[in-house]
Amino acid sequence: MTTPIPLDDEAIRLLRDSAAAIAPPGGDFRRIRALRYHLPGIDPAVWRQIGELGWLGLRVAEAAGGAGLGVQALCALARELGAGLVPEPILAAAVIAPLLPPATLAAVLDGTRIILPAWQERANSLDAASASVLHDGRLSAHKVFVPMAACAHGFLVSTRDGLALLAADAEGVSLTTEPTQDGGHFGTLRATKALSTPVAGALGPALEEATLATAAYLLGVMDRVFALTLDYLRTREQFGRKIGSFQALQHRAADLHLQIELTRASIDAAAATLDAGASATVAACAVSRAKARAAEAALLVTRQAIQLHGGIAYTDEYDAGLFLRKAMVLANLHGSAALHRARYARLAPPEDADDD
Amino acid sequence: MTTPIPLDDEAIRLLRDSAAAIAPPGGDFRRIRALRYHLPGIDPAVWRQIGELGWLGLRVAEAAGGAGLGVQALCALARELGAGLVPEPILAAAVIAPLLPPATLAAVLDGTRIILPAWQERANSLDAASASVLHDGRLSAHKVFVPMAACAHGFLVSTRDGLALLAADAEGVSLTTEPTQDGGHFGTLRATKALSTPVAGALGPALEEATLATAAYLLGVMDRVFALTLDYLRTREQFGRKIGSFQALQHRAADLHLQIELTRASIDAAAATLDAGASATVAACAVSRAKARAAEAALLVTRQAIQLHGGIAYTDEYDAGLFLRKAMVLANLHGSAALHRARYARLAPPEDADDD
Amino acid sequence: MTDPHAALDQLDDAGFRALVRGWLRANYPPELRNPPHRLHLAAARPWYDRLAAQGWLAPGWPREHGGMGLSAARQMIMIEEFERHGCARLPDHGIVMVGPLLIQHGSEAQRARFLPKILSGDHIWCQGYSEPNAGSDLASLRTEAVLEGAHWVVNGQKTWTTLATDANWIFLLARTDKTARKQDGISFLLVPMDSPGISVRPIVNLELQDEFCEVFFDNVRVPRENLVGAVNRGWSMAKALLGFERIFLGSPRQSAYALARLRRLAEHVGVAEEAGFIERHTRLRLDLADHQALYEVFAARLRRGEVLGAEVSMLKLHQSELFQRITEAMLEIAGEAAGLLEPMAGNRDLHPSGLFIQARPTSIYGGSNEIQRNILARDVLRLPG
Amino acid sequence: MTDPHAALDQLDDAGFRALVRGWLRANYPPELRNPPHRLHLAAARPWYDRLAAQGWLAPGWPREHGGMGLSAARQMIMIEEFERHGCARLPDHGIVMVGPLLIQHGSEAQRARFLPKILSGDHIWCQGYSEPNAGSDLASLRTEAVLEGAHWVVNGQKTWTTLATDANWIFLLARTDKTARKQDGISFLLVPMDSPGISVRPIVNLELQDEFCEVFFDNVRVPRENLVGAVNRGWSMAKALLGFERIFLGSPRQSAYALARLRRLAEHVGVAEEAGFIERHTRLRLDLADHQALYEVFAARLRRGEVLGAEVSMLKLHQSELFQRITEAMLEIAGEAAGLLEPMAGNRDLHPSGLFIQARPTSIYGGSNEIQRNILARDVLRLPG
Repeated sequence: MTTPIPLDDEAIRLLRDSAAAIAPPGGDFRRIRALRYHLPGIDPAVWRQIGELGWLGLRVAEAAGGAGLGVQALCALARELGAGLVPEPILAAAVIAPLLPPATLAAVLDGTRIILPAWQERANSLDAASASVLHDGRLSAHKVFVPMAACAHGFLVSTRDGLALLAADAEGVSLTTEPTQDGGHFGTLRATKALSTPVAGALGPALEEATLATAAYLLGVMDRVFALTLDYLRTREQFGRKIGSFQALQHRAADLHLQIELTRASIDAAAATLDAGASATVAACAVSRAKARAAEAALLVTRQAIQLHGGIAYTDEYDAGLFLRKAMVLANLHGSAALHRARYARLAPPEDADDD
Repeated sequence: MTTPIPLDDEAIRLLRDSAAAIAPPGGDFRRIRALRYHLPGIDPAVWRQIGELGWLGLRVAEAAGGAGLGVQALCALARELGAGLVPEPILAAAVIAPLLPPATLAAVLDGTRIILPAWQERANSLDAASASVLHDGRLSAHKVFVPMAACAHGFLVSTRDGLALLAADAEGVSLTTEPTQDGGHFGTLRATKALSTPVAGALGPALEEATLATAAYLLGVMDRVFALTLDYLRTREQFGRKIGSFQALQHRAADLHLQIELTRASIDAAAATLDAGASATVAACAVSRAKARAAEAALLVTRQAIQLHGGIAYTDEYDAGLFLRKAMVLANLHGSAALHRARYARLAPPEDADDD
Repeated sequence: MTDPHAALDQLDDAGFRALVRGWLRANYPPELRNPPHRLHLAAARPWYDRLAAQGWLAPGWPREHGGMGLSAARQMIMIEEFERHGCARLPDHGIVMVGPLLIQHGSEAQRARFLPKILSGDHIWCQGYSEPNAGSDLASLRTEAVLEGAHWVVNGQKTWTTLATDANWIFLLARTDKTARKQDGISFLLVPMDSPGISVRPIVNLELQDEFCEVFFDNVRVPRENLVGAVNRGWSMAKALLGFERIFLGSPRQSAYALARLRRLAEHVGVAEEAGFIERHTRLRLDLADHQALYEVFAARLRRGEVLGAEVSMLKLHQSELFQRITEAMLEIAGEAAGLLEPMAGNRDLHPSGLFIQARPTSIYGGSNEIQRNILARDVLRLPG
Repeated sequence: MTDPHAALDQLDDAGFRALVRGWLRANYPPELRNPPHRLHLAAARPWYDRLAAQGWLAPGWPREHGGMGLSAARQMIMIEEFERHGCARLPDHGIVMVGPLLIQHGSEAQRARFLPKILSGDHIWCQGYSEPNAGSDLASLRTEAVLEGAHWVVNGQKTWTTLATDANWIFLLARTDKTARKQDGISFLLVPMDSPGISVRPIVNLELQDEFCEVFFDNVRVPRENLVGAVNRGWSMAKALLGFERIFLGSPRQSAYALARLRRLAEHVGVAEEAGFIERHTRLRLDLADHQALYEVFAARLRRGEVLGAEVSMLKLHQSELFQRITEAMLEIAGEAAGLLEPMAGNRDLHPSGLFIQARPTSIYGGSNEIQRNILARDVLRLPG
């Protein structure tokens, strides 16, 4: 991989502007609602647009036809997607794109083919090391919790024998799905001696990026639902006063704001760490910190968004619930807060190293 | 032990009235302040008065010269003592009085002699099973965290060979003390082949009572400091308003009130359980529940009392700090909240027994 | 007519409790135990009918009106046993609200007309209190009733009306004097749901269930005699009706139910023996046990016939937040399954996301927890306004 | 006179940092590292003198006034290194408050008279802001100064005056116009502590230290020329002075210091390897790391020369509550030793009760956390008043 293009404020602005095409700031959620609870849960036309916007090649080197941007750019995009509750699995597709063979890559980058990672074999695990087998071009695998799997044309599958590219419609492949709270689904992928192409490279760094991008998506979820909540507090009246003038609600809002800003600082620091080419251990610690914070903060902020709205937020037609459901799905994806705290405790150096 | 006299409202009222002699409701803390940070930390004249009030025989059968009251009465008294921050180790003396031999008991009950339990051999432990030895009337022991030990004329010491009564001035006995935050002290008692009298009986039930009484004392601490805080909230003005009218402070006060009432309900239930003659396991669970709640609630309420007062409570001359220091000392005495939760988890039956 | 409940009076409390428990075992439809959602009438009807046949529909009504005439203590026992058995809540507004209202404030004619229909299950009632701009601040309600000859003409909108689609009657708070202080111009009306001008719109909630409705009133004509008690005196009647009910919002049942499922979930995902889980679970167990002790303090007062004051707000506050914390623990240990729409492994007892969402509104309905804390601060702690 | 700091300008940031770090190692009195309490002047004097001799007392003052003339970025580096080394805080009100005040608002005569004395350590200043009824609501202060001929006559009482017993000068906010809006009638006065009519009463605090004082003013006559800036304009000057300081109340130093001691305590009492402790400790570590990241966001803005807005309140809020939570964890694991007055085992690093008490006022001073949340809600989140 080449050194990513450093992210300046201008690059972030450009990304934001481009994100507005799919997830306009302050836009409504009609498209998102229409896609809920149906397979494949995404809009193919939008996916092609995503390809045109260049997001799928965001992490692919410029020489290979990508944008050559870094993790900071990935996280900036993820935040925008989260604020728009975009259901398309853009981040998962983007982080593995640099691993794909050139023959596949072109169709992926222009949005013609959707290739998603399938790495997980048990619940609540970060472990892509695998019981799946790739032997003589034949893949046998059992992968779980593949988000939005039904929209994929193929999967990049981790095995004990390296990575394998698998077509979704290959013989010996089956996919079942379970609906998720946010209106999407998890796929369970089974392959039995299915024809498959070996792919060079390791999935580890891409999974760290996916984890951090999930945290950044959750940041966007928080930003947007908090803005919605502040609007409500500023306008809704009870007992003849704006409810946002009640001090107990003001203080709660202040605490939520603090958690959101801690999340932002944590994610920004982690993205900079990854872009600076930190060691795997240092990267893992930074990512775990950010994901643990984002998961807990997102559940807190979305829960409190419901509480601060009162009854109206308990209706499905009000948007606050959409954010809660999204946080429920993403909080534990790529590892729960507890799992990441445990990883941090295992990997981080003693904290008082400089307290001599 | 005979069945204790059931505690009715009238009995509680009488106890409260008698407690007012030492710890008047709403009284000041001049006596308490004067005793702080000096040995022995108690007032011998007050101790004799305590004897006259009959408190030291509260748990001693009427036939043996006591009041024959139950654990509920003990807890009612403990609450009053806590509200008055009484430093004299009345509860420790009272719970072991029923174990004392008749020859010693009379002088204990009338307040002439102070005998305190010395059972603990390591920090943060509920274990009175012991490395101390009693052999041929000679005691070798090393006991720690004996509250207010310097005021005792003797100790009831747990050993692997049963209980032993030890005079504080016996040859081979040494006592060192460390000052505690509340102005009292912990004693470390060492006895080397000191002359000592074997005493029949087991300390276990008395220690359970002492633990619960500590919780009840903490309840009194909370009740009083919360009343002080509410008074302040009702009268202090900032920004041209009574500060008690600020909703954020109101809600915090409501939460503190809830924790105090949960503590009261927990202690009352545990005291009734003990008085009903529950098994050792059931008793231990009830006591652990109450002590865990009281310890956490007392630290919460006293901390928040400081915060709700603002700067004035950070002066030693304001009374709020006295309650904080008392909670700091008692929270972990007879086991921290964590220790009691762990004991509960170990002993309590599966919680869904009746969820068939 | 002999007193069908006379035999109950011969039992002591333990005997009565055993009788109720045994009867539930024999008679409660097993498929309805611990339903995950409020049941619609069609599903609950067998249970309604069985209670009606036994004469046990209305434990609190006096016997001369067809109730069981139980003391507060005996009612508590029934409730405890029903909760313990996991009995579904009936569409019970007629029994719990309208009956007591009419017995205390209704006319002889109203009692004769409505009480038997409630006991027979012919009239199913829903409650018209909340409005879009009158939730926590209920007294600011704006649905109005204007007297025109022999009819009240009602216009306005109610919301959060539970199971309005199942009901054939609604009891309604409406403004009948717009000039008075806001609490002083409100009256109680009894309105057939098939009156011209009423329309009902079910609201899908976060559980994707339609138990709540909006009810719209467009020049609905209600016979003058359907007003209960004195005109403009509805507010104090409504407040008094809530008195006995308030303790039940603080019942430990939901939390106990959830805590048992947290344990099962932990076993299912394999963390039940981990130190971190045990510590968190133990904290919640202790919170529940202490909540039960506090609940028992209030229940004992009810049994002694005391009226519960504002302090009972504590129970609702603590139970709802405990229930929520338990479901938050569920979500955290559930791994990816925290995001599933359906129960795990097809087992309704393993549905962390479902219980998590179900717990959300408990801190909002029945007076939000913010309101409960205001009440505690003002009416119990006497803090300045 | 040559510029003694010109050589510093030749260094890059890393070189400057290394220089500061090395100088501290060589020059900071080792027995004063991480003092458990604010030092009295007598104890801090060697450190004051060493900085003065080096010319490093006033990093932020312009060089023409004897300061180091450092950029905000360089000042941050010095502060970070001082904190990292555990340097004691000096009696620094002269340097941090009075100097900048006079440089911006003082007369030429005032600057000439006072600045050199601060740099030499001859004048030690204390701050007369808070009053018994003007704490969080400082603008309601009532100490008044009335002009009588060539003197202001001051009457009133100040409180929370840090180390007033060590100071020989006090800078004072006093009311000079009782008819104006409360913020508009306040002026800044410089008063010698040996003026007749001043009396000082030390207040013993919860740490049983006497660093705070009450200062009473009884017809204290202050020369007219000791007023700073325009009359009745003291409030805005005082507010502006606080600007650059506010970030330091949010420095991670206290929490980092406490967290290291939590770990040592856990090792001492033998719970460091228990799962429950590790989980709790890890949460606190992550909170601190994220706090450091957020602090760095604001520090970077300062380095770029930006003015920090109300949002910086977040830092103080989070740091103080994190510090408190760390010390609460200490207390919980310390066992009976949580109640000891003195450090455990004679080791100053094992003093859970001491740090616990020390953490209490951090959520009160410098604008209580309630005030900080009000500020965030109003000025950052734009919630209605």
